[in-house]
Parts: sequence; C-alpha cells; structure tokens
Amino acid sequence: MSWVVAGVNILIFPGMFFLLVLGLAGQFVDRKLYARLQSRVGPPWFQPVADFFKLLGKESVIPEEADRRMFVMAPVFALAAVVAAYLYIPLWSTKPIFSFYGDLVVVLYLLLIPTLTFFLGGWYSRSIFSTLGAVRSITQLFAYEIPLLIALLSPALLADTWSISGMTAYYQAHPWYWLFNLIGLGVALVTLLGKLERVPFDAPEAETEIVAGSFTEYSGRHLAFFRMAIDAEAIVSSSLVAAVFLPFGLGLPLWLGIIVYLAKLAGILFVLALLRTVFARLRMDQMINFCWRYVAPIAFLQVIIDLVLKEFL
Amino acid sequence: MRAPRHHLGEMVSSVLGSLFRKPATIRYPYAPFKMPDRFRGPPKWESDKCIGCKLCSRDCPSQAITITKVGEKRFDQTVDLGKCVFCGQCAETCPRKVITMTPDFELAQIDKQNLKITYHASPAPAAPAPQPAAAPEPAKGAGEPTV
Amino acid sequence: MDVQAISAELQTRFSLPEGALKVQRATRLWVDVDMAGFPALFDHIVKGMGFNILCTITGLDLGADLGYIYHLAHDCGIMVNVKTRSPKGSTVKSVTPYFPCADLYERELVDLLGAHVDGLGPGPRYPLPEDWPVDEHPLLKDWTPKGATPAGDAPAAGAPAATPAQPASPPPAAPAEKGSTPA
Amino acid sequence: MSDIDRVVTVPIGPQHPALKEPESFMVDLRGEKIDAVRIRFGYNHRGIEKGCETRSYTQDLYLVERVCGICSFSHSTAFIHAVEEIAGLEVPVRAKYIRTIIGELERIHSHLLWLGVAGHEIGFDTLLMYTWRDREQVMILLARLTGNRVNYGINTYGGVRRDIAPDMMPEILKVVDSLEERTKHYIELAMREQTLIQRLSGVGKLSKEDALFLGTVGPTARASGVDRDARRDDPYLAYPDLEFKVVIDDHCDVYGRTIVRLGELMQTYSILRQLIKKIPDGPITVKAPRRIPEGEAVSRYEAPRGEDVHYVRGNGTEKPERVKVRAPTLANTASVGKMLEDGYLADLPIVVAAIDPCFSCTDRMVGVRESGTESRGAGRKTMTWEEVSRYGVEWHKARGLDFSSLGIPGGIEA
Repeated sequence: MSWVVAGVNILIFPGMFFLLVLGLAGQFVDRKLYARLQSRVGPPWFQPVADFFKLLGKESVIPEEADRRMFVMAPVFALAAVVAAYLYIPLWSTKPIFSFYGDLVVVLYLLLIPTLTFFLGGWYSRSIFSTLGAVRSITQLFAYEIPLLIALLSPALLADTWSISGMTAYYQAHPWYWLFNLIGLGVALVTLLGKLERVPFDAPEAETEIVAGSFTEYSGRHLAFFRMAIDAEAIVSSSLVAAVFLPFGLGLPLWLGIIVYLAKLAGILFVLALLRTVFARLRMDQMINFCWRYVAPIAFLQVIIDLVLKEFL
Repeated sequence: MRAPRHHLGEMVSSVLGSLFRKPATIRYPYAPFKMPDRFRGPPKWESDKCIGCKLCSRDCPSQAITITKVGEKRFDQTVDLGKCVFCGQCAETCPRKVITMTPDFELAQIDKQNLKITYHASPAPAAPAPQPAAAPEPAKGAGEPTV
Repeated sequence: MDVQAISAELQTRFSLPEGALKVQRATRLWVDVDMAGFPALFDHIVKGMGFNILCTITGLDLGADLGYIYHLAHDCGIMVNVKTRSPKGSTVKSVTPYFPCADLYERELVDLLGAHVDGLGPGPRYPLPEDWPVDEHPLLKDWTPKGATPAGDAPAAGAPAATPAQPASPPPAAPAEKGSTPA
Repeated sequence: MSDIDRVVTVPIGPQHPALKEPESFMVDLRGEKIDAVRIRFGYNHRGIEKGCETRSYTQDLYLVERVCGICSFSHSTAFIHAVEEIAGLEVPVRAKYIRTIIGELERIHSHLLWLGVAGHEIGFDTLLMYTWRDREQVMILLARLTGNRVNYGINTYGGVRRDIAPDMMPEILKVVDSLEERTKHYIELAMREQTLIQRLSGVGKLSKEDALFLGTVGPTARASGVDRDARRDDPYLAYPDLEFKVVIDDHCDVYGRTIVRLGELMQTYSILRQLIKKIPDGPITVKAPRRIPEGEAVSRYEAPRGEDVHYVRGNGTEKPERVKVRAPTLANTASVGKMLEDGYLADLPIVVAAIDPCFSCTDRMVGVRESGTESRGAGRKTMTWEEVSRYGVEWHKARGLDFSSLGIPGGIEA
C-alpha cells in the first residue's frame, strides 16, 4: 500500500472525511427520527451542517479559571481518537484499512478516549456544572463499559480471534452463526446509549440539573469539535456493533457493500433513536444499579452461551 | 390506585405510530398559520365614527391609547402596541362600538416606533371644497393605519 | 358547622361588643377584636374550633393604625376573618407558634407596612431586598415611589413616561440615596 | 473524588434550564446527595398590590389577570368574586356556568402543561411533546371561546364579556372526548412505564402531617392525603350544582402528585360534560357600577396549582383601598425544603416542578416596587427557611422524632 493510497484512505475515504460526513448525516437521521417519533416535523437535512459551521464561526470562550491547554486539547483528542478507531473497523469487506491481531481491544480503548476527554474537558473547565458532569461521565463509564466489553468479546470467543477482521472472516465462513450473538447485540445497543450519553443514560449532561454537564463551558469551535466527535463516535460505535454482531453482506461489490453497510447503520441508529424516545432519564444510582444488576449478568450469559457453543460447533 | 405490572418502553407502540401520522407541528412561517376569528389582536378604530369621548384611553389598563383632536369632531387614535395587552377592554368600553379587535398576531417590529399605530380621521370636508385631491394627507384615508 | 353557631359561640365566650361580629354569608364570618382580646380569641378559633388553615394575613394601612386580618379557614369551608388593629409602631404577636407558614406572611407585614411582630425570629428580609431602606414601607398610603409620577390617573396624552404600566422604562431620576445597585 | 465528604455548592438558578422562571436554589451537595438548600425569591417583582390601589377596578381586572400566565383566569375570577361580593352584584347563572367552563378548561391546560414539564424535568422529552401536543387542542379552544390562549379577558364585573355560542358546545365536547382518551393513555403510562415510576415514586416525600403543618395547598396537599378542595368546601360559581370527586392520594411523593393531577383531569372532563348539559339560557351580564361601595370581601378559588386567596377592600371610589393576593405557590414553597430533605440532585428539578410552582405569581403578589423607585438590578430578595425549619425540628421532636442527628438542621440550612 503506497503512502498516497494510505493517506487518501485515512483522510478521505473511507477515513476521516467520510466519517465526518456520515457523522453529520447520522446526527440528522437521529434528530429527524427523534422528532418524527415525537410527532414533530423535525429539522431540515442541512441542520447539522449549519449547526456545525455556525459553531465554528462563533466566539470560543475559555473560562478564566479553566486549564487552557486541557480545555482546548480535549475536543481535538476526542475527535482524533474516534477517527483512529474507525480505521480498524471493517465496513463493507472483511478487511479494514488497518488490521492486526488484537485490534478489537485497541478499538475498544480508542473508543474509551472520548469519554475520558469529556471528563478531562469538564474537570478542567472548573465550573461546578462541568465538574459534576465530568464526575458523572466517569462514574457512568464504569457502569456501561464492562457489559459492553463483555458483549463485544463474546463473539470473539466464538470466533476464537481478537481481531475484528478475523471475526468477520469467521462469521463470513459460518453465515448464520451471528444469530447466536443476538443477546450480546441487545446488550451492546443498551450500553451504547450509555457510551453516547443519551436518554435514559444522559445523566452526565442532564440539562435540567447540570445544564450541559462537561460541555457547559464549551462554546464556538471547541464545542463544534466535541459535537462532531460525539456524532462520529455514534457512527464508529454503531459500525463496530454492525461489524461484530451483524457480519453479513460483506465482500459484495463496493456500491452494494456500501448500501448494506449504510442500511445496517440506519437500523442501529433507528433503534438508538427509538430507545431514547421511550424512556425517562435514570438517576446515576439507578443507572449503575441497572447496568450491574441486569445488563452485566445478561452479557455474561452471552459469554457462557458462546463458550458452550464453541465446544459443540 | 394500585399499579399493575410495570413495563419498560410503554410508549413504543404510540411513538412508532407517530412515524406514520402527520406531525403535530407545522413548518411556520413557511406553512401559513391563522388564529381563530375571534382572536383579540390589535384594536382598530373606525376613525370617522369616533366621538372623542376618550373612554377607551381611560379604561385602558396599560395606557396604550391616545386620542387627539385634529379638527371639529375629528379625532385621531393612536395605539402603542408595545404597551397594548390586547385585553379588548377598549372595544368593550366604546359607547359607539367603533373599535374592533383584529386577529393579526404577527406584530414584530425592528423599530419600536413602528409599534405605534395611528388611525386618522378622514380629512375635514374642506371648506373651499372643490378639490378633494388637494386634501392635506391624501394617502391617509379614513381608517387606514399609518405607522 | 354552622356560621351562626360559631358567631354565637364567639359572642358569648368573649362578650364581644355590638357589631364586632358580621356574618357576610354562610361561609364568611368577620370578627373585630381589639389587640388585648386578640390572642385568646385567636387561640380559641384555631385550637378550640379547629380552624387549622391560615389562608393569609392581610395588613392594612388605616391611617394612625395598622390593621391585621387573619384569614382562617376550616375544613368545612367556613372562613373566619379575625380583624384587629394596633397603632403604628406598636407590636403585634406572631402567630407562627400556630402556623409556621405564617412566617412569610408576617415578614411581609414587617417589610411592606412597617409592622412590629413580636416573636418573629431573626432572619432575612422578605419580600424586599436586603439593601432596601429599613424605614420605607411601600404599602403605606403615604408612601410614593421617589422619582416616579403618580400613577393611575388617566394618562396625560403623550407623556406616560414612568408609570407602573411600563416597568421597563428607566425612571427619570433614580434616587441614589436608596443604596440601589445599578442595573 | 476521594474526598467524599467535600460539600459542593451548585447554583440552580436564577438562570437555569430546569427553571422556567428566575429563582435561585443554592444546593449543597455531598456527592449526588443534597445536603442543604437555600432558596432565594424575588427576581420577578412587579408591584401588583400597590399597582391595584392606584388603578380603577376596570384596569385592575386586567392587571390581576396578569399575576400569572397559566392561572390567569383563576386570579381574575378570585378577584372579581371579591369585588362582586362587595358591590352586591348577582351574576346571572349563565355567566357563572361560562366562567366555570373556562375555569375548568384552564385546569386542563395547566395540568397537561405540568405533566409535560414534569416529563421534561426527568428527561422524558417525549412525554413533554405528546402532552403539549394534546394541550394545544384546549389552547385553541380557549382562543376560540375567549379570544386569547392565555389571559382570556372574559371576565367583567357582573358577568362575562363573551357568550358561548350554541354551536361551540359540541366543539368543546369533542375536545373533551379526545383529551379524555389521551388522559387515560397517560394514566396507563404513569402506572406502567418503569423508568417513569422509578424517577417519580419515593421522590420528594411529604407526609400528611407535614403537608398540614406547612400549610400546603392544591394537588400537592391532596397527594399527601389532605382532603381539601375549595370547589367543594367553599363552593362558588356553578360548583354547587355539579357532582365531582376530590381526588386524593396517599403516595405522598411526586408519583402521587402525578396521579392526583391526572385524576383531576378525569374529574374535569366529567365536570365539563355536566356544565354543557346543564347550562341555562339567559343574560350573561348585569350592569356593574364604576364605583364599588365601601366594604371588604375575601374569596377563595381552587386554581389548578392550589388555593388562590384574594382580599379586596373598597372605599366607595373607583379604586380599591387594598388588594391582597395569596398565590398558591407561596403556600407551597415552604414544603419544598421538606421534600428535598435527603434527596438527590437529580431529583431537585422534578421535586420543585412537582408543586407546579409559579414563582412569578408569588413574587408579583408580594411585590411592591413601582417603577421608578429603584434601578432594576436591585430586586434581590432573600428568603431562607430557617424559621420554618426550626419549627419543623421542634415539632418533630415533640413527637419523638429527631432529625438533628442527620446533621441537617430541619433539613435546610439558613
């Protein structure tokens, strides 16, 4: 792979630029669906783009007491980590741009970084609302991250590989085996709501209590980058879920592959939008309780299923 | 009231139904919106019938109305929509019922001065009458508001 | 309960003067009592007759006196309005031992009418701001806002500059001696 | 955060997304738990009471109507009842019925509004969107009947300004039918949706004793089992002719307040049907004098948020001698401190919202500052609950309960 091709792949297609466009499109789909589910008209298609450019054009206020460097770096790190994670995820073929044994774990850790930047950005804002939001972010992390990890690792156990492309290749070879992991898919979708800080797990940015949580002090382009990172994170984590739990329709001709991929994404986004429509926000204690009491055991169930199946298949 | 079994996602069916129904909101201002006929918007005077009793301005809770005498039995009426609370008491009070409440509601203005609306009495029957076109303010006919 | 019965009971028990009791309608009774007889009467109405809702306390500026009306209601719907008065500057006993929520109503009397309430614990002012002058009581009849035109009369045409109907407009001359902070 | 005992003070308000009106709650937090709350009022002073004394009765009617945006009709009717009693005006029966219809429609829109706000406070925006969509029906109906969505301006001394045309009656019934069905849906939702129940039940506890003790009114009191409703206890308007139940509940928490309000909505639909069936023909107004004779009267009105009390004293002129307004929120605020005791920060918005507060009513009511007295930035009023709390502690001590061991003086620090 020459460096030109690699550069194009990383920066434009199917790398960063493609991801950002998808992120904005995903935000639109999410907002429109949310609105239509609530019996509203919803925003026009260009609204996310308009919001993004508007934010870029606004003054970026940095609080006097904030740690300037951390405050400015946090959004950039969030975006960079998300883009990096995207490069390791197989989208429409079993081969992502980069791949090595163990990349599943790396992707999971890269996807952890945005949450950490939420924490750092909020913590170093020094505002009381941001601090509370930051602490809530990190508290919530411990609740959803373990079930999410377990859920994502169980298909890997069945496939007996720690590489995402290896997993997709395995499931490609055994076309119907992904159906064994449906429980894990459910767990992953629920915990994704936590990762993306959406209702019912949006306590870290609950506006009626702590205004906007970590993002309270952010404005202008720093906020734009954060929002972009969150949009991109939604796409990347949905893609990861799609690659791990819905590994079919890979290796088709490029255009068909892209359509299948987008359809999977749309499906996942729809479920996420639906879930955030029908619930009330849980309190922090309830959220943690819920994750550890119900979601984590269910994820373990998935692990047991996969371990047992591995013996017989 | 005893609560029956609790469910998660009780609203799923109704929100899914909304996907296939017309949304409750409209794309105002691109889609037109109208208030009911009896909506109380800004008051409007039939200036020529006004007898200048000033009862409307006296009863106005927000002191938004000014009646000015501009000639023999001719009165101009000014309402400051920045002050008006659209209660309709002026129309209620008016002994000649020359005030009606119009159903307009799009009243935003950039300049506060534009909120003052004056209804002018028709020009006095000019004594040297033959040229109605030469009346002082030909553009401002009876009942036509100017700002 | 019957309002006539209540009226008769109060009449006999406290031997009120002629005209002190007024039955306005089936659920409204007005009782006039002087400051000396007030505590006993109030105690009896609240504790003895079970009027356990204090709707509010109204303060009145009666010229030389301040009037106080305690609007007491019973679960059956009858409302007894106990009226009492005391010269300006004298004290009235707090009813917070009976109704803790009366705290707010009494602070209002203190701030707005300059009443002296005995038994009202220390605490911040209410409803006026902390920096409001202590001797200015806006609900007194002779109090007029400094720097504002007298309001309420038919407006002078074209010059309703600083009337209460237009609170947003700045006053012609904001009095600096009031210790106010600038907007 | 290793230092778990550190107390963090969070300012909720005066400008905050949880509050629809400017008020300030300084919340001391230990972790997520509320340690103490300090409440400040007074960001919305208007000087209504003094203003009423300087205006004519006709003008006062509209001024009083603007004490509150949501229960505008409640305030104007409570005021007008007092004035009519002084003037000895006998309001025609049809006018009484029309007033009752408008009053009950107002209750519908207020309760639906509350349900939506409650949904929003607990992060359930879908509930907000749905209830406000449904509420729009009654708003449009009110605009058609009275000429405005709020501040109806339908009252006039001696009757009402507008009649309800016969062809409007089926329209009202149509809205009532449609809303009844929706309310049934919300009742089902409130009783079954797990996340909703988790966020509402057990939150903002207020025992019956405390509710009585702190003088709580309206649905907040009724949800704590206090059986009081001015419509039944001290009937006015057409309520003596009507059959309705006073909805009470013994949950004593936010969930109970939700159940009470939803139950009241169902009662209101039945009341409206009775009103439309029974409304007599006849005049809608009697002539009222401009000068109101000397005298005084006090009226109670069961507004959607609780009991409204208006006192009016006339002196024979065109202007009242004294007007006193007690908005329901003032009676209910005392209970907020009690409800927040030992709660979570996350519960603060819904607990505050659960009394259906209208701080602007409260402030306007006690407000006395006329324009021109002071620069506007000086409108700071402070109120703490020290006194109320102390009484609360003493009161409980007398009954063998000691809260001081919690380290919270009466739950709230001054």
